[in-house]
Amino acid sequence: MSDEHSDLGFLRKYVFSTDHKTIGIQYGITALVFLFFGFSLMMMMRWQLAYPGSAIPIIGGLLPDTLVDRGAMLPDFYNQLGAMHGTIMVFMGIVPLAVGAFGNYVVPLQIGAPDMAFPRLNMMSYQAFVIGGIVMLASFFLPGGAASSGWTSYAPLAVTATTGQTFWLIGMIFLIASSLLGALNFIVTILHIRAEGLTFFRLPFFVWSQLVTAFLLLLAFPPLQAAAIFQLMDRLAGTSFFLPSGLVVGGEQIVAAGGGSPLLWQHLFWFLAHPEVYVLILPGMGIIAEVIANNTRKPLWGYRPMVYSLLVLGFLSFGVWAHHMYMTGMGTTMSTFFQITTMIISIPSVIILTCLVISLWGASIRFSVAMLFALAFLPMFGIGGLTGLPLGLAAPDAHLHDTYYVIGHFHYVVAPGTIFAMFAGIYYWYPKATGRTLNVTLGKVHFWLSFIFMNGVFMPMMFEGMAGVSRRLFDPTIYDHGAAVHGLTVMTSWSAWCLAAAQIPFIINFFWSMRKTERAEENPWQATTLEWATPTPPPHGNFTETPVVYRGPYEYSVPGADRDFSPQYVKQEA
Amino acid sequence: MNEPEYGWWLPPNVSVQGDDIDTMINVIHWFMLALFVGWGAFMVFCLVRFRERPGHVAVYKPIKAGFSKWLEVGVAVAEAVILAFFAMPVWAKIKNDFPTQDNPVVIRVVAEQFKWLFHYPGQDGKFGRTGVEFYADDNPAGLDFDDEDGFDDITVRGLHFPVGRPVIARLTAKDVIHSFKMPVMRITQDLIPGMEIPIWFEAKSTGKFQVGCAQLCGLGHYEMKADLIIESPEDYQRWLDEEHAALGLDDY
Amino acid sequence: MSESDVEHVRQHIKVYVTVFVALAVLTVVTVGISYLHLPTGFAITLAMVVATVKAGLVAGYFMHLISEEKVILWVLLLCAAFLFVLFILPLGTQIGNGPLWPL
Amino acid sequence: MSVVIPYQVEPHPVTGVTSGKLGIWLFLASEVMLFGALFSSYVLLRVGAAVENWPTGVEAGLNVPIGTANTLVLITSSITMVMAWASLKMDNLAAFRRYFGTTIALGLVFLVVKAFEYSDKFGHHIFPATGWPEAGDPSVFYGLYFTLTGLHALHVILGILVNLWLLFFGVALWKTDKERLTGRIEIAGLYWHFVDLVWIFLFPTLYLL
Ligand code: HEA
Ligand code: HEA
Ligand code: CUA
Ligand SMILES: [Cu+2]
Repeated sequence: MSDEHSDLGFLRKYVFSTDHKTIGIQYGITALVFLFFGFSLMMMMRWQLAYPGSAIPIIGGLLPDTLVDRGAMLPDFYNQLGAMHGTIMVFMGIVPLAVGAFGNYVVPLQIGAPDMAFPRLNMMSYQAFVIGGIVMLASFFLPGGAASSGWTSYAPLAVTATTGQTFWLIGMIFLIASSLLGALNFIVTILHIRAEGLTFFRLPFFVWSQLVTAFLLLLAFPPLQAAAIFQLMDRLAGTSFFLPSGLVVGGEQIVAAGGGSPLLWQHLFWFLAHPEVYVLILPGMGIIAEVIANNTRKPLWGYRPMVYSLLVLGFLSFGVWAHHMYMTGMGTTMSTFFQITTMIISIPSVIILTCLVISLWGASIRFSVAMLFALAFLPMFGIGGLTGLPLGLAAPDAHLHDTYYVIGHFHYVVAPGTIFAMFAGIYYWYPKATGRTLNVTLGKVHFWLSFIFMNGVFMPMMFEGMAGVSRRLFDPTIYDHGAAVHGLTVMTSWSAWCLAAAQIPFIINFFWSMRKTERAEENPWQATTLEWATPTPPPHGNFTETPVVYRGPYEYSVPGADRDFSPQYVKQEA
Repeated sequence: MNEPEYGWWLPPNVSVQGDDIDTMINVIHWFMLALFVGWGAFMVFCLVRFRERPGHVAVYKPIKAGFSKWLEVGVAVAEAVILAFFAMPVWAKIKNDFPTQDNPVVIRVVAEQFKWLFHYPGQDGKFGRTGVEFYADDNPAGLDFDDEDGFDDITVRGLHFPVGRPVIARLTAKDVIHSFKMPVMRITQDLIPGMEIPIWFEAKSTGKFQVGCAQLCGLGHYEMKADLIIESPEDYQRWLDEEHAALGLDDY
Repeated sequence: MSESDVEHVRQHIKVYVTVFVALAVLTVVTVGISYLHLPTGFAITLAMVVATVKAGLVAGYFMHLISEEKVILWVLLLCAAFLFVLFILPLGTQIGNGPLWPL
Repeated sequence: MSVVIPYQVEPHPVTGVTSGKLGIWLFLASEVMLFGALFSSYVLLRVGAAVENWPTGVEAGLNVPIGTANTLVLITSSITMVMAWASLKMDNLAAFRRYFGTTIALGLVFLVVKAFEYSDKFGHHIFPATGWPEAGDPSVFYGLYFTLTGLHALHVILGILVNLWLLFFGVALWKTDKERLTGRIEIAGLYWHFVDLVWIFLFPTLYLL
């Protein structure tokens, strides 16, 4: 079985592959490149923020006059970078990496499946993602530049913006289509193609997280699809779904039918975007759970409550979206409802995090690189999640809304949170995919530097936000309270650049380790889950013999067993 | 008027409602800190105590840990308390308890790319009729000059209001969504074209501050600020008179 | 395919035809009602009730939901729950915000 | 494909359905959310508008008899669709071809009628951007009309394309794997009925209310 694919041509093997592992790797590489690109955009913005109005070193001279003025960034360019940073990081970076790459690569292996339920659909999902990505990137080369109305694309601003916004909408429609195809594939795969004996409560937590994520994508994305279609109509066909009557832009009355509602866009957008933030974090939590179980050499503490929390989290995430809209003037009935749901939804996160922390008790903790990232994830997500609480209450939000406090809040969850989880996953599963382990020393350098500078980037933002500095400001120093905390801004910028430098060991490690001669063992981490039952790297069709599952996912240090791990797929301990 | 001092935590608060908000922000942050330190300490302890070393093995089922349930219930209860006794009443007061007595100052705030416009009703206390068709460069508020309520209306680019007297502001935007933000008043409120949203606030001390725009509204978003001048009732009256005089209405 | 299977399908076909006739009749009924110029609220409710019945017939019989396996019903139930939220809350927020265009 | 993926033809023992059927239902669930969002927006916009600014379909010049006829066309195409599937179940390929061809033809009829309605509107200078009424405060009625029916028409087009492929190429499977073809037709049918179902709501909402 294993050599059947070797006679496929290069195109069939690497470009139009239907093998979930190849697709997973394609997704992974593409997403990492996008992630790096999104970060680069942000590094340019950080220059403007730290040294407003001065020429950007090196890059400034290379950019056209429409974007920079004698090397110094123009406000419109800043807005383009900000909007595209958000969009790229969320929709083209983390989602494809967490779901497309890790989900695709690991889920079928962990459930003992030969492939996804619909391999062809899987390939189409990746292609739609690439097309969407290309459309997004192409928009930078348009006359008016890329979308510049924030990743939230609030109407009416976005409706009256330049052509970049049209590309943004078309790109989004492709990215959404890609996610929908992927999501239904995941659900069917997980429900149908589990190995014999792999009951629901024997599923690794990672698979559970992907299942819930897939449901979120499947049911939350379509409303944004609808909204994107409406906005596209507004821009191209002259309708006015989001334009009220009597708009006057730049002194000119706008020619449109009118009668629309700007708030409608926000409702549809946040109806997606709140579930979306859980899409960003749940797969990360799944990875962290795998790594923690493996490196504590004991079962996860409270596996079942964690699973239930996951389900509750997924379900409730559809009922909190308007906490992003407290300041739009909604009445107290509605804000009360959303404050209550927002407080309720924080409880399942607390339960999951608490279970993970308590899992450390009684363990024998191996500080592998993956584990370091996983351990760092816990307090980092803690900071991010806890800062969500004041935002979830309307009264404090009246001061904090749309300040750097919000930026700090969610970056703590997605950057040292999800990105660390992604790193943990890469260090953990790299040996599975390549047959080589990543270098530990380089890994530790990467971890410690990233850990320090991540905090250096995002902790100051909390204080800036507290001081009242608004986000999306091309030059915050024109406000008195912004000028007062300028020192923090400079510190953030330098940390961001150092953070970029800290990725160099990782990139070197990533490519160099692939060429190492010595191969890793089949099961280098002595793990219990099914993905380690395949040959490394797994052949087309994955398993050489049909796996059968005999026990739960994390049977480490079982009393009486002669090894400290009892794999799911081994019948009896010898 | 002293220079306001800005630092790394909350900016000075000059509003009456702001104290409640500040208390809440501080209480919640102490609560968060306590939780974080608690979890953090437990975690660090585990990392040291249960690190891998020769002779140390993991335990399959180390603890029942019923206490974690209590912890979670505790967090839930604390959140419920904050919600019921702080968040909801404070917010309801800010949103709903519009001042009816105390002779509130009523103004309109009109936002456009990238300028603020403050519209005072003038001596008669009545806003003149406004309409889209009247907008012009020298008439940014779209005032109908034929309307008899409108002839004494004042439209200015800086916000003035007196200390110790409630202000009711009616917010609207001409083009895109903006957000009316006064950090020192702990006020943020979006201005949405096609809607007129009323808010109220009251200052408890004077000073010269800034109004900012907190919602991305285009390339000039960052420079969309205005002066915020909170003055004594006398100074405010003097300013009003001056503005009236500028309209040629000095007979008041 | 076995004989009994074919017999089974034959019986189904009768049902399909009945459903088809019902759908056609209901279509005519909605149109008919609309010519009566009932009060708006009542007219909307009535039209939506009829539409829901028709949709129920299509889903139930043509799409075999009546005899469908439980998983699918669960999926649809989940979907219905979120759909409910999608419908109620923007409206509720509307009410909370007061009328949209008071200018 | 060398890798054999289970439950493509035989139903899964626990869920009782094939992967394809579960997949299409999940897809339809997401479609429900898509159209749900569109309808929800409709309600929001209509509630926000002043009553006198929102025309009924008749007032707006939509042709109710034609709309009714088109509804009947779609409903008929739905029954021919189930009949096509039932014919396969009864091992009658010729009948399947007839019914399935009719379904496609009816779909095309629906589109042609729709095209006439559109061109009639354009002829009267009514476009998506047109407000209602000409004087007074405008509403987004026509925007919704064109967007919603347009999106629905896109779904019809997609269905027709898939069905055409099945009719001319997909049937080849009949020789090798009857069950599998029957399963595919059932899936195509589920999609087609869903498109019909959407129209059942669209028609009264836009034309009658
Ligand atoms: C992955 C992403 C993610 C996650 C998980 C969350 C989680 C939460 N978010 Fe966040 N949020 C965003 C991403 C995310 N958010 C983004 C992107 C925005 C801005 C969008 C924009 O405007 O552009 C945003 C904005 C945002 C707002 C709007 C702010 C505003 O614009 O004014 C609000 C308000 O309620 C909010 C609340 C919350 C809450 C209550 C949670 C809760 O779910 C959190 C619950 C978690 C906890 C309570 C932590 C538990 C901690 C522990 C158990 C400690 C363990 C610790 C140790 C070991 C020390 N978020
Ligand atoms: C998933 C989401 C995500 C992530 C991960 C990040 C990551 C980062 N973000 Fe971003 N950000 C957003 C989502 C995200 N952001 C959103 C939604 C906004 C709001 C936009 C708006 O206003 O509309 C925003 C806004 C935003 C702002 C505010 C701008 C403003 O308001 O004006 C700032 C400011 O500093 C910022 C900074 C950063 C930094 C320094 C990182 C760093 O943490 C980046 C870290 C990245 C890496 C470490 C890259 C790792 C990759 C590699 C090393 C590649 C290796 C490659 C191979 C092996 C091939 N972000
Ligand atoms: Cu006005 Cu930002
Ligand atoms: Cu949210």
